[in-house]
Amino acid sequence: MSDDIDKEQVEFVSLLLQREVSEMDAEVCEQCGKCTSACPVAIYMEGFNPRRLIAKVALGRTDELLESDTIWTCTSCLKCKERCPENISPYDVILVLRNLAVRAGHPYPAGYDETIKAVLEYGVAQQPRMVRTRAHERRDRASLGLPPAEKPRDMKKFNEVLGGIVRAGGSG
Amino acid sequence: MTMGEPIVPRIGVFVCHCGINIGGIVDVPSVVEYAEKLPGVVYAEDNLYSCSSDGLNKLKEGIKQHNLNRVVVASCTPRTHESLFQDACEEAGLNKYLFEMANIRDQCSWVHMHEPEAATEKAKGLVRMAVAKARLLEPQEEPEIDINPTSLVIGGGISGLTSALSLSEQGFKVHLVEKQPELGGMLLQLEKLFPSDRDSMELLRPRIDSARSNPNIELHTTSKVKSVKGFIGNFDVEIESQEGDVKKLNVGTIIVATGAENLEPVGLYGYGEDERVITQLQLEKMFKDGSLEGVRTVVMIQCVGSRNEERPYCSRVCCNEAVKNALLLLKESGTRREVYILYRDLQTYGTHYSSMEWDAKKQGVKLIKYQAERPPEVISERDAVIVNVYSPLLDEEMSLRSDLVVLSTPLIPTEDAKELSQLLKVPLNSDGFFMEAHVKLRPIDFATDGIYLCGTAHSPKDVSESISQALGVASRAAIPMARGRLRTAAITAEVDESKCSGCGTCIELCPYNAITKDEREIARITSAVCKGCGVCGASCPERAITMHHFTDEQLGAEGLAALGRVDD
Amino acid sequence: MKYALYLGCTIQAEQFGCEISAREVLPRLGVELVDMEGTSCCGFPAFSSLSTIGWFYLSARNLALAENLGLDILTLCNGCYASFVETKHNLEENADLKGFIQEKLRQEGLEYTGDIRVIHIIELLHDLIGTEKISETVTNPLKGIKLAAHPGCHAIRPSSLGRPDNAENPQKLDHLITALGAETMDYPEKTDCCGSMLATASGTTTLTIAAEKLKAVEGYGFDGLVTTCPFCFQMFDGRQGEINDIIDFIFDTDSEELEVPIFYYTQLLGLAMGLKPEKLGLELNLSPVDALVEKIAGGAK
Amino acid sequence: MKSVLVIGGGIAGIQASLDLADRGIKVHLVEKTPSIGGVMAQLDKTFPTLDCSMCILAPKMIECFRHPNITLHTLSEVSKVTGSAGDFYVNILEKARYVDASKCTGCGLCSEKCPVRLPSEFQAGMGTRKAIYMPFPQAVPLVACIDSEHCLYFQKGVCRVCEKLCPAVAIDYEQQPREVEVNVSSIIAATGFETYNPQEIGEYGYGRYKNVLTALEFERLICASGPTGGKLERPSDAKISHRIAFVQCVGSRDHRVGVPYCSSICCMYATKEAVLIKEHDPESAVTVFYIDLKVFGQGFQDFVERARDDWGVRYIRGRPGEIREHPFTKDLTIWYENTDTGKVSKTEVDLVVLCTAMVPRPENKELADVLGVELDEYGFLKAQDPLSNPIETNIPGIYVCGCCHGPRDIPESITEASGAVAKAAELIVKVADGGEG
Repeated sequence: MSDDIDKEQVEFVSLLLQREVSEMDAEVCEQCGKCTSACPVAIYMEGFNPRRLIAKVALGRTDELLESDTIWTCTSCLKCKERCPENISPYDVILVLRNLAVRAGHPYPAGYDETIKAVLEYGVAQQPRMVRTRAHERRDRASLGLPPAEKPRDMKKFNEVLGGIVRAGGSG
Repeated sequence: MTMGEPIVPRIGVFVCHCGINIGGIVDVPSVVEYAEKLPGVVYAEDNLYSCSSDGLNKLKEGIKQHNLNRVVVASCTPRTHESLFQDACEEAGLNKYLFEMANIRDQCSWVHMHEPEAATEKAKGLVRMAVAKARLLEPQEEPEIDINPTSLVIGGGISGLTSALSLSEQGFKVHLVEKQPELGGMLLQLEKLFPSDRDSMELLRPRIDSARSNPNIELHTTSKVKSVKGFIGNFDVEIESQEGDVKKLNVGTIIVATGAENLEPVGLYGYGEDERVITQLQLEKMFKDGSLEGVRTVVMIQCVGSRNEERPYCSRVCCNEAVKNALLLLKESGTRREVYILYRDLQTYGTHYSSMEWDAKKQGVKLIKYQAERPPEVISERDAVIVNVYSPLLDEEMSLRSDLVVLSTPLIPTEDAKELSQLLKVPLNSDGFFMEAHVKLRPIDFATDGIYLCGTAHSPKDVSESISQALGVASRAAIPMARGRLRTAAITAEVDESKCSGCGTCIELCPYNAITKDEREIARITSAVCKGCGVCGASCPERAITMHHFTDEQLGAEGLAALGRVDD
Repeated sequence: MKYALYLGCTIQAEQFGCEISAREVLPRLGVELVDMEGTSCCGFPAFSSLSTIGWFYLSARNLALAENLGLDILTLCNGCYASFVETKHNLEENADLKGFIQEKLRQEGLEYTGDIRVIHIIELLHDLIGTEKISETVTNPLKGIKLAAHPGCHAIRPSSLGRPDNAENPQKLDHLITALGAETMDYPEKTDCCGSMLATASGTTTLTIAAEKLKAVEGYGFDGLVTTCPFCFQMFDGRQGEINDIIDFIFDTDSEELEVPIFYYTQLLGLAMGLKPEKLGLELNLSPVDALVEKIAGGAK
Repeated sequence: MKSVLVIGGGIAGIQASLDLADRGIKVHLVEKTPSIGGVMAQLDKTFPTLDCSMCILAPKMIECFRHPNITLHTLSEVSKVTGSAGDFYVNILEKARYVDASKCTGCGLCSEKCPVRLPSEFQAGMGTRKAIYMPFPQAVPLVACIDSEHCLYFQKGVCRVCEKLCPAVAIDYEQQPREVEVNVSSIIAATGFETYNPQEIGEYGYGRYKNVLTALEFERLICASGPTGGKLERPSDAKISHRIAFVQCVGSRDHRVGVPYCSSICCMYATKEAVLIKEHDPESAVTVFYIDLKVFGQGFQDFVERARDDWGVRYIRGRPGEIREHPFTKDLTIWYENTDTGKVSKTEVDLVVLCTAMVPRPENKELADVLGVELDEYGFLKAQDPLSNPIETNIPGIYVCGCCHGPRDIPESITEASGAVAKAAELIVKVADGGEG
């Protein structure tokens, strides 16, 4: 662990993830299929099946899931969390598994890294950009009379604090 | 045959719509019109529901107003409604055997749903036949018999004990017969009872003690029923003990509580070859002897030998038994244990078993569904028993290394069930368990009056359900015994002494052995035992036996009416 | 009615139509919008996937900034709204997590207590302002126009944490539409997702999900679709062209291109108030809105 | 000899009353609604034998009505209970029926002309009744009753059409409720259950989509004495339904809404209703969506196999995630995952039947207070010891049977009713020979 990672923060992050894993309640799942049948992604992507994911978590086979790319193709529509009769939330399980996958150094879609870098550097996921109108004219915040975009006052402090947390989480 | 001048028949015909069950297909008004013109019929009407209190009132008023001496109701099946209409006739002062039913629903409108005209013609035909028979009906008197307020309970398990105790508390004398030396039945083999892990002896001990000390209960252990003769209120029973001495008893009612046995799954999943493959009952024994150290991983397999071709029924208790034992395995051990249950459909029904399943899952019991067409495969290896199973829910072939494989086997009928059913002349169903009178509304009575049924002899069930059924029969059996007297049906056979040649054919064939020879070698029928099945009447070479209410003349008239001949 | 206005990355960086129309119409309904200084990304969906605590930190700091102004925080985006509500909930549930985040925020000179209400734009318009008040400001009712309401996933789910509208039968956006004189109708796909969060993982599936909804909306004879969330707007409006590029692949039949006008609710509210389209950023909508805007704005003359 | 009080006139209460009366013990049978019969009276057929429910129930109801040992109190409730086992004093509040039972012949003329039309409880809201009505043709007692909350005379002092029409001059608007006190040896509670209202499960659209029914509503639809005479005319456009789906575990096995337990009988009544549809129309497409088929009872497994193999009912393991209604055609689309194959698909049907949970009656709370009996965690009346003493309660001399203490089917309810009678008879004998007073 390189020195600029704060031990205490790493400790804290794993404690939190442990707690969330224990609160997954995957073991009480009745395998009824309500989550998968309401999931917009399961219809189009063969491999994505929230019910089977929960079945594997209940059997303790989480490492297998961390390596697979299925945990990254959830569209966060929360229908599974809303409708599960046992109050299990495949969505929250997926978020925790994503965090664990990142800590374990497994590959994940590049898009997330770009966003994290941008936020660390500019405080926002996207810098204000030029947009075009229907008539293909170019506009930006200024030309539209909008106030300049906001970002954290002390970017250096912000980067330092957020960077520490992210590194403790084992990514970035 | 009653003498005196022949009575002029004044028949009333009541045709039922049964909502649209009949009226929707058969043109009921035209049947009424047709019935009015039949010889002997003086009144006919139709109504929406004859079985409703309004319909019955119309029937009674009809009898009084038109002083009918015969009644025909054309409606549904006599099986459920004949006694209802007969009682109504009796209330209107008409002997209830001067009544005939024509089934124009099950045997007409329901089966000819798509040919209304033909159905209407057939309905008229059925009414014509009923009227033809009604013209020749004669009043019958129902014999009254005394009921001996003593009961025989066969089987000393939890069911037999519970019904015997309740009957004795209600003041009746009970003979409790048990073929084993001690009472308790299957519960003796169980350690803990679901859903609340109660110790089985805690349930049995008080019942056995009070049975032994109860003055009203006479125990006959290591004894079997040798023979049963007679009828409700007056059964002559012989009890034979192991040593061979025979006791004669007379009892008013009999309760079958002979329980069930557990299937030995020989040849299934390696049972019998590998001693690490056991049944749930053997697991119960291992809990009792505490011989489960070192057992880390246990795989249970459900529906072993049940819900298949040979035994198509679900044995109801094995899933809950498995879940209970799985919970005990996890709670009992100090070491981390893994328990898998391989199931097809988990039968954890009702409030108590659903929460037991929930606890088991919370404690970490792993449920794996398998499909009947791809059962698990058990392979014995030196230091583990491998169970391969295809899980459709994961679409994966799983391989489990286990220290113990526990097979959940069904409850099956006891081997002496067949013998007892012949002794008591009560039927067994296709699964080999005793068959009740009506699965829905008379679940604990037999069709034969005076004989009742409870516990796993009826079908697999758990302890609390057996206790409920045992208490149930304690009430059912108490009814005739509390009343002390009972009127039995008058549809019985009678021998014409002048014609009987004493050949004994009828005695041979009577399924209820209701016929004996008197000193003059003439056959004599005890009407209380006779069920009116008609076997003797049909088989008598001398035509010496007449069936009351189904005499040859009556059936002859009905037959001719069927062919369209209506003249007297 | 004074709120700290939190725009969030998507609106601030590219969804200017949303911001322009909100700034134009809300004051006309008596709402004072106070711009917040020093805001940052709310952390959804990147941080929630990769670093949960980073996500809570980012959301908490924006809440702290609003607390600093002594105001409740108004969000125009479903994603930000969900982030703030989830963060508040998690910090309330887990005391040592709250302590950890508060200590981090102090390093940035910010104080977070959690004593703040997170207001969603639908909640503001329907519950706090109310449809009667909105109808009073309508001078140019959208007569004869049938619009499909799309509240968006995080505006209605999960109900366990409390959301502005019902999860299975959301009606508030519909009431807001009818308050403008337009017609609306329940359609089965109303609670379906726009698929935008899938963009990072699978381009085609995200477009397929959006296409299915637009095709259904067009099929039911709606004149257009209304949403309040920039993510959904971006998918349906901004990427409708991309959807049409691969329309035959999505529906594997040669079906016509989709032409569904997409609006922010606040844009339509502006038109109904008689404001000019240019004042509502309507020229920025990439979906074919001209005919409809003409019809509505025409009515204003 | 003391009599016994039976609360609840469903099949359990009827069986208990007949067992008691047949052995010479006097019975007071208290029924809340205008007629005895309970939920069983609303059924078309029963599983697994497909007996016509009313045909096997009506004879027992009439036996209850005509039995000299049974006193029937309808439109009545137990208002107060004092005393103890062997010697209870019970106040029965008999609400006014506004029709003189001794005169009314059950001819039904009053209902024909009554201008007020209301949803019929007996028809589970699928059909209608009038303000003066008889719940169903085989009602026992077959006496009309006036629903004073909706009768125009009681509400606005107008109309009185029924009074003018009644040939038997049986209408009596001045009839007053009366309180009757009876002294009984023991009390048998047989108050039954209620079906769960699945409106809160928004994804299934009950209450919003016209063609989504509960199983009890469907039972009335397919019954020959139902509002459509048994024709499967779906509520939205009366079109005959050929594609019908059953959804199991609606409200049951649910820790989010409804109840966490399995209601035991839904897989069977779904199979029965599916077979009834196939009897009506062999070409129809019937699907049952389940998780664990509950086939534990006598003849159940065989019944399901016949439904699947002989009748062609389709069974799919998978709880549907969502039911959608097409805004114009009102046809329903069900999204489900066949969990045996992992494939997500949708199927379009004309009608969806939700097999809803069996839940305790809300009145159990009140009844428990009056009797002093405890309720279990779900709100059912609590048996003293569900394992070894499933029929007695925490109050000696008060017994429970049937669905008032948990989901069970008709044979189990009937068996427990007889069991309660055994206990009641034990108490009478014990008290008679000087046992504890």
